[in-house]
Amino acid sequence: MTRQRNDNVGAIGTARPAPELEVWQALNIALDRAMERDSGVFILGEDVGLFGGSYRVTQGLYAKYGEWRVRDTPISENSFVGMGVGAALAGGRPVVEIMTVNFALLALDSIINMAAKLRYMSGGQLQVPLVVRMPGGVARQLGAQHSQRLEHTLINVPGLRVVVPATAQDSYWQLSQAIVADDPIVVLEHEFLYFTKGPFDAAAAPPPMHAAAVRREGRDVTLIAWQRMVSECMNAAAQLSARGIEAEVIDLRSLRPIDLPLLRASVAKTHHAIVVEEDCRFGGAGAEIAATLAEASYPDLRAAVRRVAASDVPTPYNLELERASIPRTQNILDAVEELAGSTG
Amino acid sequence: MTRQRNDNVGAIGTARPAPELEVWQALNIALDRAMERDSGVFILGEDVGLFGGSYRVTQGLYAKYGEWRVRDTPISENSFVGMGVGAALAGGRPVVEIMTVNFALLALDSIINMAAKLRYMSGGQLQVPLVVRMPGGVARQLGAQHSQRLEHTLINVPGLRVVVPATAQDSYWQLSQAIVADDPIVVLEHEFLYFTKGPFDAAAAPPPMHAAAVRREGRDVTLIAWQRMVSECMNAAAQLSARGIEAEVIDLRSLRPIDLPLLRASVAKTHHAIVVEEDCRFGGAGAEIAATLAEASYPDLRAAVRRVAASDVPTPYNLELERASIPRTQNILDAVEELAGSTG
Amino acid sequence: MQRKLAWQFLYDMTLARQFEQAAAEQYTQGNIGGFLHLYPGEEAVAVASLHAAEASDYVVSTYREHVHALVRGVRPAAVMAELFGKATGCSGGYGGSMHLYDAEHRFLGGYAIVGETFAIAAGVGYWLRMNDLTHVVLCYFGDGAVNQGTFHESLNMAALWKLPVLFVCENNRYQIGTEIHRHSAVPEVYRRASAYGIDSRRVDGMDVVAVYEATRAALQHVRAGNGPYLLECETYRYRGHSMADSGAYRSALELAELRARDPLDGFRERALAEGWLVAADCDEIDSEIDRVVADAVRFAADSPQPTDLGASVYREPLDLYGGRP
Amino acid sequence: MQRKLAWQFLYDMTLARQFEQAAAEQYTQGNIGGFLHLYPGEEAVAVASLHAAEASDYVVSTYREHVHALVRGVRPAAVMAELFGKATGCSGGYGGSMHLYDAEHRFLGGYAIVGETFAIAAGVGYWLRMNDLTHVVLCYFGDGAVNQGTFHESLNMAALWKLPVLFVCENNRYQIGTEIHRHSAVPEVYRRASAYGIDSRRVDGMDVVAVYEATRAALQHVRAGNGPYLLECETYRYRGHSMADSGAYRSALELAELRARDPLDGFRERALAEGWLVAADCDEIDSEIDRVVADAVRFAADSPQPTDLGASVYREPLDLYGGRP
Ligand SMILES: Cc1ncc(C[n+]2csc(CCOP(=O)(O)OP(=O)(O)O)c2C)c(N)n1
Ligand SMILES: Cc1ncc(C[n+]2csc(CCOP(=O)(O)OP(=O)(O)O)c2C)c(N)n1
Ligand SMILES: [Mg+2]
Ligand SMILES: [Mg+2]
Repeated sequence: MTRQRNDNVGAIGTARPAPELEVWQALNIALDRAMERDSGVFILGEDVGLFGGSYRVTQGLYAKYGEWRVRDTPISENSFVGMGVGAALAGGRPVVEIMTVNFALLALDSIINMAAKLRYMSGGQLQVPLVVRMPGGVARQLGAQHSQRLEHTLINVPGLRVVVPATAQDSYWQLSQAIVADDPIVVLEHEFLYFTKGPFDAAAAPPPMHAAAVRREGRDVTLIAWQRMVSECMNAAAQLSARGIEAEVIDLRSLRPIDLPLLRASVAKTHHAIVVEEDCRFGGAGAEIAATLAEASYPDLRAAVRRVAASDVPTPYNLELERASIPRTQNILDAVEELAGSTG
Repeated sequence: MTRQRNDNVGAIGTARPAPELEVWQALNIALDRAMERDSGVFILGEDVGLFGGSYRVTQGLYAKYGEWRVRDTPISENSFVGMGVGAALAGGRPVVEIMTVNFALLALDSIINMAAKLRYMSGGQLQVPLVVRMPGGVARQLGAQHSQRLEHTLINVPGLRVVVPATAQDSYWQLSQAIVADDPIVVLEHEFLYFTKGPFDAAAAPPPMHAAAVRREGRDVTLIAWQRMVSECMNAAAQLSARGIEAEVIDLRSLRPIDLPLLRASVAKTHHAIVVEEDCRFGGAGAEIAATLAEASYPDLRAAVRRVAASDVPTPYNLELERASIPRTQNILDAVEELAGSTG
Repeated sequence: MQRKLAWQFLYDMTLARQFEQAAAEQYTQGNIGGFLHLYPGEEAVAVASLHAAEASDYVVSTYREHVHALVRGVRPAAVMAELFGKATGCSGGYGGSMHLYDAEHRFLGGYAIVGETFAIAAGVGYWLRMNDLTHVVLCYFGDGAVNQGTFHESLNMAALWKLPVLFVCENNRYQIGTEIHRHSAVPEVYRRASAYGIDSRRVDGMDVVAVYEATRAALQHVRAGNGPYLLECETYRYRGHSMADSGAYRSALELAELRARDPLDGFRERALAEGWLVAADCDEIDSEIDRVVADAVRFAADSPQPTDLGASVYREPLDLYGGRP
Repeated sequence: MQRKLAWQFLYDMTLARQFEQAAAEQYTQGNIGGFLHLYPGEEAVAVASLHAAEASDYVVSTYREHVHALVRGVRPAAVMAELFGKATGCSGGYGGSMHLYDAEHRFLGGYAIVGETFAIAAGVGYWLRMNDLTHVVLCYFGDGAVNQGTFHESLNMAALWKLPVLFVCENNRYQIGTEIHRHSAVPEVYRRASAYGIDSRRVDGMDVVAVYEATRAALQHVRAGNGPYLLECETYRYRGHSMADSGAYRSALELAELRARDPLDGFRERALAEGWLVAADCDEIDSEIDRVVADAVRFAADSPQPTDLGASVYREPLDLYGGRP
């Protein structure tokens, strides 16, 4: 992600030179500022305190804010997320860290059946200003039980919002926005991106939390991605450019809601779209994006919306197979080529 | 569903008159026969035994097979599904009933991280011939926590198969097939369909477990649905016929895998497709079907694949709002009309 | 016992009994839909324990929670209207019988997935303790709920951090059709608290006075900063699990035995015998309740339906395809 | 003690120690990827308890399971090859360190989500009991796993139906960086079994003889049809939680104190002192293990990669868009 241009159309003004930060640092700053600003903000999670967080995101906060506001929990995912719901009902602003998305399978009742539904079920009386942060994605050789992506499950849930920051700047912005928002919001982080660097300006005005960003402009094909796949698309775009094909790369930034206007505008220009996702193809979040775009932009499209996605297998431990299981730049290039072939 | 024609193309031969059975009875017979045939088949679940099952599906089996083969469990969903996985590893053929799909949110780790992945993670050494049966869908005024549909979550899981029988005959066939299969299979039943009647012939040769069925032939538009939405489509088709539009209605019967060849063949004829689903639109299983079909049948399509789905809200308790939240015949008619409008 | 408290006990238990009776009738007439779980037989538990609590304490309950809401002060009309799914219901008609809420009365529901209440209560307790507030959370649950993983997880955390939660078990012996000795290896629920070092005791849940005293002592323990407490109330539901269940798995003998210990009848007799109340009080209460319940039904029947399907899914309306805000 | 058993204890503990040391080195060299959780310090638990069991018993373990696999009889070469992700690994290179399996040795894994082992073990136990088989399931888990809901749910069911499961807690005091008194309200794990009426005891997990004897007694209890048993072994891991963790949250004092009670050194001394073994035995074992471990590493390094990405997702290859079979 380091090399990626940060030319979000309109929303992000980064004219002045900005320092570089790693994603985990940006998240850490977002938490620190939110906790400084609002004494109702507190953190719950496994090893978030004394240990400083498995991916360093909560580093230093235990020393600064003490054990009540940075609480190390037992391995009790469903209940400590449920506690976040309870505390939010009572007026708190809990930020719950699930160590990785893989363990969220144990906590889905609290997220889906409680956090997301309580406002509605109570006729609007109650609110659940809860943030659930968790890293997911295919990291490196963590095996099938630790390489889960859960986007498809979470985006279907009325009452939830789901954001997927890819850069340090977006991580800071979107986590900060999520904490002050009054809805339950899942911030999906990516294990592979925590230690990637990017420009960072704490003072810059954020775009809307759910707006997508054009990371690269192009006229021939729209590549739609999020998180780790954005840099794969940027790489593909660079290679395509050498062949005279200009790809527009869109970083979705949010999976519920999605920024369809931006996607449509792009497709109106390029007439071709490919959704690139790290999750397994069958039933992945990309299906929603592809299906919606194919319907909404039907007259503008000169070919079917394609999907480049992971193989429909549990993630293998073996490194070569693992690499082969998720999309890489070459798969995107192939898809663009096929697309070019199919439209002549 | 009672009035629906049972004209599955090819697969189902119902020339001789068949008795009518309710869906729960067909499931009950499937269980009974499987247990008679194979002493390794046993049932775990809440109130499946003495009580006879919340929807009567296991009625009589406790008396016939005893407590070890029809086991009433405590309210411990994640663990009793996990026990099913363990027993399957040891050679058993457990059929686990989760009282309703809503409680499956508590058991997803066992289903997704264990049942589905163990064969692969063990390099093919282990197998998990587990069946998880559970009813879902919007029944009647059960409120947001009890009206869950979980298809989108389950169909994304490599290693799982997911079937969605709508009729008594399919319920018998598919549950029977699932029990003898060596993969973990989720049989999604529908709370609203248990007490609907349909033709039943225990001796008839079943179609492949994952084959879709054409419930009504037509030349103008393909309506793709499963479970409760099949009858809505049949109703819509009848009304459309009166207006000179002949809709083909396809009952998917399976959500992982899906019978794309049948869908493509239909669209090659009708050039128009609408996916009708009971789940919320955003990120529902219908997105996969729409996206895949739009891509695979692009040259045959004369309009975008549309989706008719539930509103993106938690299911409200109020009856009128509840009705308004899920697709009805009129919504399908409207979609066909719009489709006709968009293609002229 | 003070006359006032005795009056309240009898009033609330009578209200509970009559309200549920009316709800059953309205269900049969088709005015109430979905699942309906009623409370007859268990009245002493909610009535006594909630009277022992303060108005500023929080309450978290299950799907069998009409009576908890009523005793907590939610208007019978608002509860009945909710069962009818009407806009005037305490959840605006969006929740229904299993999802009653009243923020003003700190009545936080209304949870239909067994075991959810534990974590919610622990979370509210965490918030209270983190802010040094002196309120307590009362958390109701059934004997069947004890075997859900969240019981274990939440009680451990509540004990670890000394959270101000009073766990109240409504042990009515059954998890739908499964009797307690068939679902719990240790059927004395209060004994299971020892795995977390939580103090606990068992009380006769058919005796409103006993439950009241036990709850007061338990609340004192919790309010003194000793952490959570578990109070097991042995009780019974006269009806089936819900309107869909006849309860045929129980013997007539068992039912008769428990009915003979009816909390309402028992308390009325005792209150008269002890002179806490006089016969005229009972009559007054009966006729007052008749009126209140009839009014509630009328109010519910006459109320409008909610009309906005998308209302309050989010704080502000959210266009899922709009990319904003 | 018989010479043979003493020899096996020392052999297996030495193998365990050396194998893990080699794994750490190979990890550092980049030949092993992912998470790697090692066992040094805890050897006595797996070695003693598995030697007390029968070959026909089942074993279910966690992600810290290399040693359980080795003691169970899985070839060191096959385990090391699995860590390397090779086709010759005991899971074909698909599982990795956290997912070792060997159906032949009834070694059922290898579970990386904390708490999964309880239900798997109970399920195998259910199958055994349903079929009147006399085998037992040994279920390993850490102190941190005790707070997962599945512990509670599964132990209740195991007790309720008297399933033949021996629950073996490897209490190494830490859940990653969280010490036991900060994650468990009752830090004596064995005491938590009483909530299910399960017999239990605590044993010094640094003493291989003590663990062996305790396990034999426990297995006898289980095999006699008394239902499950919980054996808590107090042990310690010398290293951090995984290769990514330095373990800096622990004091040097604590570490030194535990190292002074090293299970391997302690047993070697005792075996020599008691005359169970002679010095030559120890030398023979050491050099034999050196060879075995070196061979394992060489085998792993020389083995081929697996090549089939889609292999064995299903019993038969399944085309997700084919609608068959
Ligand atoms: C997680 C979950 N599993 C199953 C159910 C279905 N169910 C509803 S109530 C109930 C029994 C609960 O028994 P108990 O906790 O004793 O409460 P009671 O109904 O007796 O008051 C069950 C199994 C549910 N709602 N949630
Ligand atoms: C459900 C779940 N939550 C969190 C984790 C991350 N995690 C891996 S090991 C571990 C600590 C487990 O501690 P313990 O059970 O004591 O076992 P030990 O590692 O000490 O052997 C945690 C939190 C996980 N794998 N699964
Ligand atoms: Mg009960
Ligand atoms: Mg530990």
